[in-house]
Amino acid sequence: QGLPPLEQKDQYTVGFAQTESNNPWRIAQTKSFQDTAASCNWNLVYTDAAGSAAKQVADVDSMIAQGVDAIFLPPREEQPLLPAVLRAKGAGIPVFLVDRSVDPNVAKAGVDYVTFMGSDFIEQGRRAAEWLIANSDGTEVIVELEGTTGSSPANDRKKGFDDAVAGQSGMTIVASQSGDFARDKGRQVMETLLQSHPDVTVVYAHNDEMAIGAIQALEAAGRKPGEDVTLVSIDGTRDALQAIIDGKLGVSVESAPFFGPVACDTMKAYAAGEDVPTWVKVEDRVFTKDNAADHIGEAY
Amino acid sequence: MVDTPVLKMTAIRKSFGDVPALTDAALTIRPGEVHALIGQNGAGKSTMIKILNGAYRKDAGEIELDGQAVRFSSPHEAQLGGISTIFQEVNLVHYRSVTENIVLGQEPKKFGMIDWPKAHRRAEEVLQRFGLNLDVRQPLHHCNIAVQQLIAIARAVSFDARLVIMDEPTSSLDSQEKQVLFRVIRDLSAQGVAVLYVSHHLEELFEVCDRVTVMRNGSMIATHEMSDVTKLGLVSEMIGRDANQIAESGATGFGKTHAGSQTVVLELQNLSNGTNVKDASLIVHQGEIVGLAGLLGAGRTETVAMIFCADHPAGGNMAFKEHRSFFREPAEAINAGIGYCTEDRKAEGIIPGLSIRENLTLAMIPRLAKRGVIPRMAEREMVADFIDKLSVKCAGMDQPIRELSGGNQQKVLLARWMATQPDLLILDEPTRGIDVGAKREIQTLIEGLSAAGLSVLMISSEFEELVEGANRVVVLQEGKAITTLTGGDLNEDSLLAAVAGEAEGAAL
Amino acid sequence: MFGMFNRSRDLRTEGVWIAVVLVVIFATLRYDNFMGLYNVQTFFGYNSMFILIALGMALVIMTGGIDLSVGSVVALSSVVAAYTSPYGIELALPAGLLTGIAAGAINAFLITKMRIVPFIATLAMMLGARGMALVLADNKSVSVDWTSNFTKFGLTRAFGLIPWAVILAAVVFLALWIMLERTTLGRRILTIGGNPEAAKLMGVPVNQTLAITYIISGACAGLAGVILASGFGAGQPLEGLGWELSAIASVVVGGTLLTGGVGSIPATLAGAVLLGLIFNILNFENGLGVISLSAYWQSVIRGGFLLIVVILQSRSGGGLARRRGTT
Amino acid sequence: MTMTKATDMTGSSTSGKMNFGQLARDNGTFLALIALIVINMIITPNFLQVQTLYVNLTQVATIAIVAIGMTLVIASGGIDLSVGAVMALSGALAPFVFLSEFGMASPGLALVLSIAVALLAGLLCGMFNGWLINQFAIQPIVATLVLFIAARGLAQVLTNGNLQVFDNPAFEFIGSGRVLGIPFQALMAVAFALILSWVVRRTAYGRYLLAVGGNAKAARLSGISVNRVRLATYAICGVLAGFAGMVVSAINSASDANQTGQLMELDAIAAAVVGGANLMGGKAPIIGALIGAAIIQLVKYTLLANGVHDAVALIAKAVIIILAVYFQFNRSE
Ligand SMILES: Nc1ncnc2c1ncn2[C@@H]1O[C@H](COP(=O)(O)OP(=O)(O)OP(=O)(O)O)[C@@H](O)[C@H]1O
Ligand SMILES: Nc1ncnc2c1ncn2[C@@H]1O[C@H](COP(=O)(O)OP(=O)(O)OP(=O)(O)O)[C@@H](O)[C@H]1O
Ligand SMILES: [Mg+2]
Ligand SMILES: [Mg+2]
Repeated sequence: QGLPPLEQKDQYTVGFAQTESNNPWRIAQTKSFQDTAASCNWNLVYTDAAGSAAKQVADVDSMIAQGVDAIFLPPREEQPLLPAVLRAKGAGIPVFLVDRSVDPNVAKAGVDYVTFMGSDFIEQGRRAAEWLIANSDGTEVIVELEGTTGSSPANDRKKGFDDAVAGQSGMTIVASQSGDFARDKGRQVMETLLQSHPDVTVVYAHNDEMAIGAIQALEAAGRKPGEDVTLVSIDGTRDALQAIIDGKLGVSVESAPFFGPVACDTMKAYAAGEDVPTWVKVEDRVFTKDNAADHIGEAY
Repeated sequence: MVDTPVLKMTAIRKSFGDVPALTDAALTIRPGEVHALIGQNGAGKSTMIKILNGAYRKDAGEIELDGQAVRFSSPHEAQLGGISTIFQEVNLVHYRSVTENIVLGQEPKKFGMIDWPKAHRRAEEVLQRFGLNLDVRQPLHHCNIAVQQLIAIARAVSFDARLVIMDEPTSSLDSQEKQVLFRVIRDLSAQGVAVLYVSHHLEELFEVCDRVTVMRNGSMIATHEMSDVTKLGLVSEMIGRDANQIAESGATGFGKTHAGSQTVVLELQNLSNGTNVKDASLIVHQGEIVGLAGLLGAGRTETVAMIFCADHPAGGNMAFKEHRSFFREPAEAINAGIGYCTEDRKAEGIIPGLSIRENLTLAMIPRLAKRGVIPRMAEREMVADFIDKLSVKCAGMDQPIRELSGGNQQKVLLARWMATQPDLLILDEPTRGIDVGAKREIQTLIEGLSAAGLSVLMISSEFEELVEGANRVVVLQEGKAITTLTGGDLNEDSLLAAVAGEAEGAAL
Repeated sequence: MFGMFNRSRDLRTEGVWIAVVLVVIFATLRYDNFMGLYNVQTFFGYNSMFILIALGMALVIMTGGIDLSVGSVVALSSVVAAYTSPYGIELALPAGLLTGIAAGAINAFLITKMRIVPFIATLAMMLGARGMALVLADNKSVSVDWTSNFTKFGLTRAFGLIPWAVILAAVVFLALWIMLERTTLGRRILTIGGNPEAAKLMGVPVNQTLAITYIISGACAGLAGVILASGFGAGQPLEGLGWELSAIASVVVGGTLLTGGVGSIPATLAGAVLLGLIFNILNFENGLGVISLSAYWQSVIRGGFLLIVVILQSRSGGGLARRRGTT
Repeated sequence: MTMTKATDMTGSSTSGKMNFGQLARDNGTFLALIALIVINMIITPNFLQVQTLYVNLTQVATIAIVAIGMTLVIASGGIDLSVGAVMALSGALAPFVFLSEFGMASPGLALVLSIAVALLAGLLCGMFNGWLINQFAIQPIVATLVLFIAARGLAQVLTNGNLQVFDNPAFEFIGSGRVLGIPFQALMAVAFALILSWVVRRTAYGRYLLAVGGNAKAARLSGISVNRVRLATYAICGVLAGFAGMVVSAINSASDANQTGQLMELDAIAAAVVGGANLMGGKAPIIGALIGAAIIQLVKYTLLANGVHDAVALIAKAVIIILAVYFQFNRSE
């Protein structure tokens, strides 16, 4: 059987099952949905899974029980959220996946859920690597600050970057450790790695927070971020753009959290019976010294 | 038929760290006999017992049971091997029901499940033997200490044991209950079960025991037929001093050399706590030793606890010197000049992990400390002084108190209160578990303090102690002060009559 | 029920049931569909995991111990179950269960043989099991085999009505209830908690009993891990963070004394259900659209709720504690 | 630095006078630390550098400060799960004050006020814990669970979950300043430890603390106000956690209500126990907690610097805690 239809109404009750709210990116994403709820005339049912995939499934279940019209779901992980997607479909509620997807072997876009809106974490890692390769003399000693161990953005951003760099004979990743996507932990890990790998020339951080922590660690150790050591990161937060303007951070590949407007449009289109692509691709920009100043105003 | 002894322990040695507890201990028990084990505090009686039943591991020596060498590594194994023990401190589980405390380890089963109705019935039967009729389904902590002790004994006896060990089983029992116990002991003995009986009450030994072994400083001194010895002879062997010398100084240290003054220090009127204390009134004069007598459960502990605000009173009046109301905190009572040495040493007395020194000065820290800082030298001098005065047997003042024998712990606690130089000292069973020698020392001390103007309110289950030591004895019955005995009226017979009164058996 | 005590023990165990009933009545009146079949099914399906670990935790706490490792063990067992899922639930369930038992056995070894206090021993196991889960899973969720009957266990319902996970939890619940009330082992557990020294002197094989208790707790966590893997379609090395704390809270809300010696299996169930209801209700409340509670306010409210429950709990049960405290 | 620690060591006896047994016991933990240092000298690249010392000192300071407070709480027979959440709250409150309009207007006063407010928040949280435990006889682990959940929530509500980034050199001194070349926060940790270990050994409060932890009933009957001692102990722990929260904010030039102090309770408990604290209460090895924290930190450093991955590091940490506690326990028996 195919996708559940969505009738055209003035007002929808829309579920948004956020995975967690412990970092700026998620907070900006939630805010984007809340703002959209006002402009798009949604009655937003908002839940927060506090980082637990199992609870996120339970949250979706409670939305199904409440009979919402549609569900926007940023799945915490690819597999564990499958049952939620399948059950929502079974209950006749269309699901839109946001920023991460679910295992395509089991649930397919356009069949089990309407569409996946978002970018590609692997792609983000790859683009960070591409910028590095383009802006390097070819030999680099790289330290990688990973996101939360086991989380899919950490795994994918690592894969994208590592694969791209593997092709460069002069570049070696000498250390790769988790900084938990957090500034403080990123700083601590960088401080330590700097001691055991003083010859580092590049730091690749899986998000901007850790990159800023790394900048602090480098400065505390008397290094000049941006000159002695090149920093590469992902997200495009306001602090990161400022660091780019200050010359400390080399690049930040955008991973925009502002899904609200796209969500509104996509849902309307689907209700109207229009053809919704299985992947509503969100174009990520690349912020460098050239354009950071132009975009800092709109950053979160 | 007196062939193989049921138990033979030879050349037992045991040290705790550097401290030797047993150096050359031995013990032989014949089948079906009641065998007493006596010795001063710290002589090693409890240690001996714990080695026997596997609670401790011995360093050297042999244990034979029915001629077979045995080695138990836990009380459980000892139990299976036919040795059943009642420990010095009542060791039962408070929150659990009476039944559970009795049948634990031998629960009756049906289809592999515990058969509770049957278990309750069995518990009731076992208790009946001790004349106890109580609701076996209630949690144990609803029973008073005496009943708990009887329950512990009932439990031990209910196992089919070859040897039953009793470490100071009568410490919480009154004379009636003691008689019940003795009857049970004689029953056991008649059935061929041997009993090892540890007690500081030498009179008891003459009542139920067949033979006695005396220990001193971790070694066996002698074993006698009970009929061959006198109390004095035993005491002299325990202490290691000449019998004549001891005879001269009397059985207790109380000389009752003075009477109190007319100044009232403490007055209680119609005190009640809403449960078992209903109408307790008494007066203590300055320099007087007032005894508080009664059956177990008569509410003596509760009465004195309310004076000290260890318990909250529900009604009545209290006046202590110029202070005209109840205290709100023990700290207030201490400040006003009261000291209170509790009955339950383990739960309400010692701080096990702290040293002798820290335990001893605990109640007087506010007075000792200068701007919140404790002066080191002053503290040490004071403690050394008390250790000396009370001859506390220890390795040094920084030894943790938990390593002391029961009697020596008691001395430290007494010192804790003496050190606060109170005007009124409340003592709840101050000499429980204390050997004859130490008991005399403590009694002499109490006497000396009261001669110097200290008033003492003393609970004791030993009539001898009350009769010889107290100026007056107030008798409580079911939470009511029924009479006061003084002067010529105060002797063991009148006391027994007053305590028991019409309330025969009411304690249970 | 089994006639342990003939008089009502105390308010604690009844209080939590009363609270559950009140909360359910409140929610039924306030929210549509709250008592709907779907919500009831999914509520118990999800909470069966919490009920299981709370039951195991209750036994451990009754002995006076604690098991901080349950959350990590759930994760580890879910990973193992996911790896064995191609062989079907017949094999994956025992595999997950054995994982939990193994973790419990290590806890038991550390506590009884190495004599490390339960808090520290299980804290170490909490770290160790998490590490093992991540290493085994290579830092990512492990997909289960959707073609075997493994996911049927987690995703389908017996007679189309009751989730299998709930049936599993119910069986464990009954087994543990009977065990505690009607077997020697159960009595030993409570005796140890009431007074470990006395228990030893009374001939209770303390170490053996403690070991069994930690193994049962591990086993419960192992089963919860199987439910996690099969009901959510993946072995999840990162799941279960902080679950030990909600389990402890459930046990305490259920009136079991953390000092050991007193406790009830049914009341623990009620405690777990009560805590689960809070999350459920917060979700429904947000759906009303009256006020939209942020995740942060939800934390504050949950903290406040726990506060109220434990205070009420201490009041109704406090009589006993206070009396003993003064004598 | 290791030398200063060695001399501190001798001060860690909880009972006034030193005896050899005590010394040997404490040296057990201390020897473990020495062993770790030696192992690092062999296997970890560039270990023997001043910078390594700085890195470790700054990273260990917060764990040490919280572990000291935790040691007191454990000595009283309790435990405090809320320390991490209290860190988040205090760490968020301080910038809140000096970033406010008023704070911008009078920076000097605002700085003092912000520190005061942060410490006060810690104090209040600690007192709240103590009050709950006293008033309702709630077990500490559950009583502090309340703030463990709610205090971080409050901090997040306060900041809306956002990072508060600031640029305030005076405040940042708490986290990154140096006195005589030594990180300020490390000095503070040592200062707290010395003061509190003196307090435990020599003051009436110290004696009361150990008595309450050893046998609360007996302590009450000896005239000790058990409730006041508990209240004070949790309050001290709260203040120390509050201070640690400020350190974290200061060193990052940003407060992060979501992450600050995350899992700190576990590190602090582990440090205290590795340092010789007994969860049954009645022992307060403050200097031991300092060494325990150093061991936990050094283990973390060693694993990280040698490229051991997070997952494996967790297992290693578990093994090391077990071994440390095992030897600790066997010595002290
Ligand atoms: N756990 C222990 N650690 C260290 N020393 C101990 C320990 N237990 C007993 N001792 C010491 O061993 C000696 C014998 O103690 P034990 O308890 O056997 O004496 P006891 O004869 O039972 O005395 P009491 O009549 O006072 O009960 C004492 O000196 C005591 O201090
Ligand atoms: N820990 C306790 N918890 C509850 N009730 C208790 C506790 N201890 C004693 N009681 C109750 O208090 C009553 C009196 O106890 P207790 O036997 O101590 O009286 P007593 O007259 O002081 O006797 P004695 O001092 O000779 O032991 C008993 O009926 C008992 O039920
Ligand atoms: Mg003894
Ligand atoms: Mg009494």
